[in-house]
Amino acid sequence: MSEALYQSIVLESSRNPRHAGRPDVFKAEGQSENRMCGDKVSVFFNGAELRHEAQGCTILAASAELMCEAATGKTTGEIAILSDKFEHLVKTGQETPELGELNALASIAQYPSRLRCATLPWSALRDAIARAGSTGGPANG
Amino acid sequence: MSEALYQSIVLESSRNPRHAGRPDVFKAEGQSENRMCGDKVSVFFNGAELRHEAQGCTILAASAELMCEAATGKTTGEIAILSDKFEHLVKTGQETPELGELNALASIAQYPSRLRCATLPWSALRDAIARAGSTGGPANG
Amino acid sequence: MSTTLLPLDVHAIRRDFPILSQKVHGKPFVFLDSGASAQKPKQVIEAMRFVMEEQYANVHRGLHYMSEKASDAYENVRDKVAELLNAGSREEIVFTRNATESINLVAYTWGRTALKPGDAVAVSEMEHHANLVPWQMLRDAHGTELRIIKITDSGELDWDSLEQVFADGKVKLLALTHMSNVLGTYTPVERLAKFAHEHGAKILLDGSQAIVHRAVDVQAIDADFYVFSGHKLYGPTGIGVLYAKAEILDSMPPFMGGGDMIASVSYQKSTWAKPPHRFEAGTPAIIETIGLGAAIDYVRAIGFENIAAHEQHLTEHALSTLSGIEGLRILGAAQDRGGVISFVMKDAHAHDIATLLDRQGIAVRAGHHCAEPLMGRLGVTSTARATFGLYTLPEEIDALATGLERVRKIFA
Amino acid sequence: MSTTLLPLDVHAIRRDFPILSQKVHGKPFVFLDSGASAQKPKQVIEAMRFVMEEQYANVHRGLHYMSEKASDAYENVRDKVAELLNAGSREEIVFTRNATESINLVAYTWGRTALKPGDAVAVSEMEHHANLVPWQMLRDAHGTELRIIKITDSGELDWDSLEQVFADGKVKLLALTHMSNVLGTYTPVERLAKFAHEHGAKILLDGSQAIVHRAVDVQAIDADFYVFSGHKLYGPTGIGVLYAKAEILDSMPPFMGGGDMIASVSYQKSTWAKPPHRFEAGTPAIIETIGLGAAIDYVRAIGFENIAAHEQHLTEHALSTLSGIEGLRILGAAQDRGGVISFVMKDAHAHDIATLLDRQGIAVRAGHHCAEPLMGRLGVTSTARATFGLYTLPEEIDALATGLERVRKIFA
Ligand SMILES: Cc1ncc(COP(=O)(O)O)c(C=O)c1O
Ligand SMILES: Cc1ncc(COP(=O)(O)O)c(C=O)c1O
Repeated sequence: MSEALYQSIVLESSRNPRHAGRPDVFKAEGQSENRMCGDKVSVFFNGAELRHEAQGCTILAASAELMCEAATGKTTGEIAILSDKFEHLVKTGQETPELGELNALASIAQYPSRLRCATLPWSALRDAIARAGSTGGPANG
Repeated sequence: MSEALYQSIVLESSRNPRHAGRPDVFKAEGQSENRMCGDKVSVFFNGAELRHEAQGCTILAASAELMCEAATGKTTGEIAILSDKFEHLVKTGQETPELGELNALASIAQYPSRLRCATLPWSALRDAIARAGSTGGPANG
Repeated sequence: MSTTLLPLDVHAIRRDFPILSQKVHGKPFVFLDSGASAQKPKQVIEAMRFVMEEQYANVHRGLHYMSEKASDAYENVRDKVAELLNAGSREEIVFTRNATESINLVAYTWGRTALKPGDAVAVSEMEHHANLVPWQMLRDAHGTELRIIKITDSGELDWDSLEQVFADGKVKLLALTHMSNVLGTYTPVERLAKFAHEHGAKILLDGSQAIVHRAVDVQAIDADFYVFSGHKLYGPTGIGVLYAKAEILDSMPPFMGGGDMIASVSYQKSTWAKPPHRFEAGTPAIIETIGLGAAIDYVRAIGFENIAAHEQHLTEHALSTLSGIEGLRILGAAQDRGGVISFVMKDAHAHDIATLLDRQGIAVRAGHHCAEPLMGRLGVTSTARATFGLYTLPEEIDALATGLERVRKIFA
Repeated sequence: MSTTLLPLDVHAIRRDFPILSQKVHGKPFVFLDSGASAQKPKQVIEAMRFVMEEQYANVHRGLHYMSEKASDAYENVRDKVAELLNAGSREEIVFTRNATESINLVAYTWGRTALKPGDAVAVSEMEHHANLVPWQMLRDAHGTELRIIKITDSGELDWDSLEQVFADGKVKLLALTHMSNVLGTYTPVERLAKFAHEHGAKILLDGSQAIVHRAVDVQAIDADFYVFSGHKLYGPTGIGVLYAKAEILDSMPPFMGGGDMIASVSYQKSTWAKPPHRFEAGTPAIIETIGLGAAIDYVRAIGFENIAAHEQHLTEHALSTLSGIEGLRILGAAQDRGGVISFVMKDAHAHDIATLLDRQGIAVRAGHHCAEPLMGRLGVTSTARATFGLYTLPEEIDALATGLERVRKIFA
């Protein structure tokens, strides 16, 4: 149905996030912004732990939350693979079991102009990982 | 016929002008230019006598010649009337006996973009008369 | 809500706009985004087709039939625009790409010659970026100051702030929107022009939104500059208008250099053509200008009195219908306001609203509407916005309300 | 002359151009003024109709179906232009109104930042005003120098003069036409780019005429800037292109301020979007850009090899046919020349020629062709000019010759 995107996992993740908020200590912060709509997201990378601060729409908030949930405990190499799979998911709408709850965002593929809402947290995460790496942090999986 | 504009009076006046060339003495010179095509005309006013220097197309040259011929010996008041009648002629294509040989230019009305070729000498003449007037010359009819 | 007593025969008008009978996601297309760009009547499409199929050539420089026809048609639109605005003469009308270019043209030419470093330009808190960024760029390049006139909480110009901004006599240009593209507020342009002139300033009005809904008389307003875009007035893209008083245009150096804007060219020195051609370098948007002419004919045939009454009717209907939706807040409450309704909803981000409405075939805009500083003033990062045109039906506003109820339920 | 062995099926092509079957003054329309602006194939007209009737809304900022469709279609043309020019990336393509605006954009932004007072810009004696006046204006505003490279009597770039102009190392920009709109001369752009780069200068090529007839590869040329207009390439008016290398565009400040060209706006400071959007302020020429896309599809489907061969064929035919006319003199005799033939006739002024031909249904241009200084160099005040497009038939050149014989008789 046409409102598939706003299914309960998405609404729930955006409303009751468990990985939201700036932590007191972190190795690196990554940021990403969508100038078209003013949405912003920060991702705080701390080796195994990830947190986010998302300012924007439901899709952004849900994507940030689902991303942190899925990427926590992964190596940067595993995160890179996950990130590629997610990109494929949101562009094609084709779900894959490895993506677990991230599959809830599959139908964003029908809304090309909203794609960046879903991918924004992932670019912030890549930014954070790059920063952690360049400052010599230990986060290389 | 379609080439009516280029009838013999027009061709003849442009080829063998009798009022062309800068005189040694004159009361005032008036100029006019068409920036679109680079055509230029100067009119030399000397009370009763008029001469012209036309650089440009056949229509311009013919119009300058026919104008000098028609306006020579006229008062500035009479010239103003003639000028209005000529303007009317080239805009409407309607000949009037008072205009004499100037009527040869009637069919310019079918060529709106060439209108200025015909009217350019007349604006140079008005310019010359204005200058003669403003320098206190005796040319007021 | 019924459609009886509409000031316009909207159903007949809608038949002129082929796109309105499209379906979107299988639903009837409800287009509430005319404020961003309006749809085009078949009269405009036909005028453009006609010139391309029957009377096209480059203008001004041609001595042949097609060029004459195209030049006449092109220049004829200058007369139509002059009439539309009641300009003093056709030479006061300059064709540009859009309102944005019109304002930039003024900033680059008049701004860099008539204004001196230290002079100030005043804009309001509710300007579109098009009427803010060019003055910032002028400030940074030329040393003028940029001052901001506050708006009240109801979304009207704050007259106290206006007076403060003008108090030291440095303001030489008041650049203001004639109608806000976010709040729908109309500004009292006659009064403002008088105020500006009494304080030794010129006034530039951004008519991008206002021109669509009201008869504009630049002489009655006593505007020094007035700008708008063709594409919001049911015309094509790629064509905009700058009106400026003749003596001001005369004093302005050219903006761009090239063909058609010169009187003569030599390597040492070129001399400029008279306005308006001085400001129209190169091959103009011939086809689009002719399209704009058809759009002007179209709206004038309907009549601005009727258009304004229709807009009033729709605006009232929208305000009353939408304010009944729980958790929805409409931004701005100006006395004199028109068919631009921005709103936010509790728990639902503007983009989510727009996406969910789109799935129901309803097109609204969401975002900062090119007015970021205004968003800050309103304490939001973005809004959803519904805007109306002369083809908008009250039923479409009802459809919006139904759609919004559905959005509310999803996010409840 | 027969039409056999034509590289193109011109008769089939002509059926795509509705205007070509018009009559002018009761005569078949012979359009030999494509160099000023080309006619439009029905594919272009149809693409514009389609967007207006079926998929129109403002681009970029919309989250609804119509806006997405229009944005996709608009941005898609950027890819088409990038392919047409073989640009390194789509981000190197900026949409403007026309070639004139493209050059002015470079002069205003790159010219006022990368060039310092005392640096020189070099142009040739055969530039269109569009590639001369902006550099004069830059000179007068910014203190750069303007240098003129001579041409030879055959109408080719004078290499000695080029070397002299560059000798002191001050020239930082070589701004040249890729094909003269008066003489038909093609300039050796690869060699010139190499020369400019070796001398520490950038090269800007005015491709307004060349793009119509030849495959252009900006990477093979190693052009820093390349500009053209849509309307000469069988596309609509109101849309032009600026190509610039990515690193150059990145370094350039914006030209106009407004919507879509910003990253963020506050009263104190705004930040600019990345190229190409940084240079596209306000609502772009959406419909016209889409029309240009259709024009590019059209010419590419025919193929530039065929188009170039056709032009070559017509040019040779014209040169041989017209040179047989008593008292007629063709201007320019470059080795590498294309379908632009300027001529003068003994005793007949160019305007009289144009008017008399028009009465026979034949459209040629007459005047200085926006190249006043070149007229001076050639020792004329104006010329008549016949230019060819992909729909031009050899028989039309024969008709021109017949028409000119008639003109000759009138003035004999
Ligand atoms: C060589 C050349 N450069 C520049 C231009 C200017 O093109 P436009 O008027 O489309 O900006 C033209 C066409 O008039 C031209 O032929
Ligand atoms: C109030 C206002 N000013 C200026 C503009 C800019 O118009 P354009 O993008 O057509 O230049 C708009 C439209 O976006 C507007 O609503």
